[in-house]
Amino acid sequence: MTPRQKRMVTVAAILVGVGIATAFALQAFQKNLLYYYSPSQVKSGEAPTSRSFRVGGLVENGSLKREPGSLEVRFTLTDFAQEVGVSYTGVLPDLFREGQGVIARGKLRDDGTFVAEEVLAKHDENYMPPEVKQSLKPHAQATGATQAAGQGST
Amino acid sequence: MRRAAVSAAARLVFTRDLTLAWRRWDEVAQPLIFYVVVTTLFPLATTPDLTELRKIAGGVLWVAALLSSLLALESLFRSDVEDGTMEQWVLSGQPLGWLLLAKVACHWVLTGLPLVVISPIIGTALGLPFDAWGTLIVSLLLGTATLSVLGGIGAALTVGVRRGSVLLSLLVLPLAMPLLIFGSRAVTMAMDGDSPAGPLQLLAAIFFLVLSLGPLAMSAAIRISVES
Amino acid sequence: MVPEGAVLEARAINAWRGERHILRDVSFTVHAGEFLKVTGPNGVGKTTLLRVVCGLLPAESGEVHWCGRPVRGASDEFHAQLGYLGHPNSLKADLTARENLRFLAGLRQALSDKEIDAALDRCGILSRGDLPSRSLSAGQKRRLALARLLLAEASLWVLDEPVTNLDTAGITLVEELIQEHVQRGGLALAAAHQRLLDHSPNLRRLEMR
Amino acid sequence: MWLWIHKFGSPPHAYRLLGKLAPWFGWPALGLILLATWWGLVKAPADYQQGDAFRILYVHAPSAWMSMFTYVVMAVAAGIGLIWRIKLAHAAAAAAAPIGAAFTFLALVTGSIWGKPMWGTWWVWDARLTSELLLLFLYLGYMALRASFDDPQRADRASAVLAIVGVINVPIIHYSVVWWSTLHQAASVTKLDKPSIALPMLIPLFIMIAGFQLYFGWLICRRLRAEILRRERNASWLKEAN
Amino acid sequence: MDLREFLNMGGYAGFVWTSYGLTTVVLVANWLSARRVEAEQLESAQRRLSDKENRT
Repeated sequence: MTPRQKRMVTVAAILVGVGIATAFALQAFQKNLLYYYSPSQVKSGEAPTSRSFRVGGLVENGSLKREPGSLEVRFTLTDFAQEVGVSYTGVLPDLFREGQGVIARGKLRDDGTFVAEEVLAKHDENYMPPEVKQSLKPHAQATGATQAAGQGST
Repeated sequence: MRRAAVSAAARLVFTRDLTLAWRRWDEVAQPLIFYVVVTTLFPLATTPDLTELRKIAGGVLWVAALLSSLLALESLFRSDVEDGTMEQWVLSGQPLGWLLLAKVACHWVLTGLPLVVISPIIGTALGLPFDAWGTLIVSLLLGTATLSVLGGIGAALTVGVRRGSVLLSLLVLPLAMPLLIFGSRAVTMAMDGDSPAGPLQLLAAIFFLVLSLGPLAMSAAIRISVES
Repeated sequence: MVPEGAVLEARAINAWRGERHILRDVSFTVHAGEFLKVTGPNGVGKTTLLRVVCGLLPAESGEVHWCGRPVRGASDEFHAQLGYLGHPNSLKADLTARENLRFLAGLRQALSDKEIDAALDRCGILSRGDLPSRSLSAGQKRRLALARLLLAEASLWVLDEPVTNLDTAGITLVEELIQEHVQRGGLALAAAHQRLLDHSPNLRRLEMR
Repeated sequence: MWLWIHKFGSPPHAYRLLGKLAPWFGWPALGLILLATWWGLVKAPADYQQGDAFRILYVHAPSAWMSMFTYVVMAVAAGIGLIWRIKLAHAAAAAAAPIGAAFTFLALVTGSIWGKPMWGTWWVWDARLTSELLLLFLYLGYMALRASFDDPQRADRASAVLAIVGVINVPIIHYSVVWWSTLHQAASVTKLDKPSIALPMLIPLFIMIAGFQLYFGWLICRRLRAEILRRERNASWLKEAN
Repeated sequence: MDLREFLNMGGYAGFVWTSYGLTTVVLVANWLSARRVEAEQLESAQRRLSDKENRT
């Protein structure tokens, strides 16, 4: 082999290696690398039952109930297809409100209620003053819905 | 002239290191003993309860593997640089990257592979179910091999440096963190009955990326290290 | 084996070691069949010059040309023609003399056992061939390194203090080897502060101050 | 062009030029940062979800942006230095590292302070945060490696190799929020379609980023001058320079 | 605008002001250290230069 051919072989080997790496990476991104499960996945039994995991979804409007005399709250998480009842004892983050996307970490109880040990509020990448938000309301809710549905299945 | 082919040269490097290791087997065994000792520390320090232990088993095996690989890497190039062998390699007219890759491959066979072989047994002692053996082995195979190359870059950079071993961990550990994350995630997912394909594919992606670009970085680093 | 009209040229090389400007505009030319001896007191930069020529050290400015082409960018081809004997003998203490040659000189050429034995014999250490190199004396180790240089079949020899640790017989051996190499049309470049081939007709000197 | 690079690459010329350049970065940077601070804290309206806490955005996002920007600058400078053997490029990489580490630290800490009231946690081990933490370690490793060599030229090239190897982390940080659905929100400004920040909130963010960039430019000028001095200690041009 | 209301930051005073304060500290520290490093190098360069002149 001439030195020139030798160099070509080396370059080719590097390109093949990088190509294989890219192929694997692309495959992996289609797989379940999820940080959290959607309520639909919980209902269909995809989520683990024996250990704690994360559920993500929107807090359903009108579902938030506080137990009088304690810090316990109950609410329903939805991805507009299925919903999961969540119970949580503790201080909620400031962004927590109905219609808001949240991620809860905890365990599924036998009766299908999700007992959260921790509730984190996920805020979206949109920033705007309240007045603007008010005027956008119907539209914004529609996008919020598709977003939440999309989040579960990525 | 009968110039030796690159493959023949790489094979010579590989057999030379095997021969040397055979004559110094006690040094080669050290990382493996370290691995076993570190993993047995965890049940003593946390809890002997297997149901509790299995929750952290994946992480424990991976952290121990990472640390023991680092231990072995520190001396990877030292003697060859100090006795002048490495400058002869640089001047051999063979592509240095291939020679170094062969050396790292031999190093992996001597330190990474035994660790992979023994890890299911240690895993069982930590409560790892039989179902997760396959994932553990595959993830460690990919992970330790990647670590050998990554660590090779770090070792090549720090070979002529004061306090090289501390520096080596500072350089290699951040780069190795994705391995740790995906590797232990794969093991945990397999234990919980989920499909570990996602993290395993990411490990494979990192492995091939490091395998193809790592030798370039290693040879650049070695050329700098033989200057002194 | 030596390419037609082989010539090594160093053009205005400048090199620094840390804070010191060691090589200032060093230039020289060596043609096929010539031996250039670099002399000068300790610390004057002989080793630095040789390492820059080999490409082990980067020069601040200036270039090395081999057969009219700059070495940078085609270093593998240049190195295939280059045999370098540095301060360290580049030996593995745990390997035997034969193994040392096979594993190091073998990177360059495919070697038969006969060729290895011939090189050992030429350097006068054939009887030590199967001893681990740790048990050789300093002079024998240097002879082993010379055997490696012979097996490299290089056109250009770059030798840094080749006679260190050698007895008178050893020095004569080095002189003979260089003479033979140069008479075959090879090029040689050596740094030495001892007497070395001082009366050879092919000798040229580079005095460094 | 080459002549210009060569001329700029000569230490005395670069030294003087950087000295003249520095105030052109420094004063506008100060002005823009003060303006953006006032705008962001006082004039910009509160967010519909986060109220006034979103104002942390104006220090967090520019820091995070600069942490990656600086790394890319450092790696590119290191690459130029390694390939074309330009000493000034190595000096620039060396000058950028501590600045980048400071921005990374700032991004991590302000992000953490922001995360506590909004997400409900100081820290989560998600891809964005973890990879930003790795970036900090990379900066620290780079500086440690550089410090451990006695010979400045070897230090330059060895740390350049490390900087280039580590550059792979930058796209991972940037796309981590896209590739993995995590707690951290997606990028707001660099989306290809229209940015999802209301205009009155966006303007101060841009001003702040511009201010940070200029501030970075000013710091680089200063640190690069120091690097040049350190490397050219024996050169006689220094006499005329002051 | 009411100063107290402004300082209160809608109840997020602790978080907002800590962030901005910290940012200020880091930016100023960077500025000072850059100046200090440059001054140090200048001083040492001058010392070396005068040493050299004295010797010759």
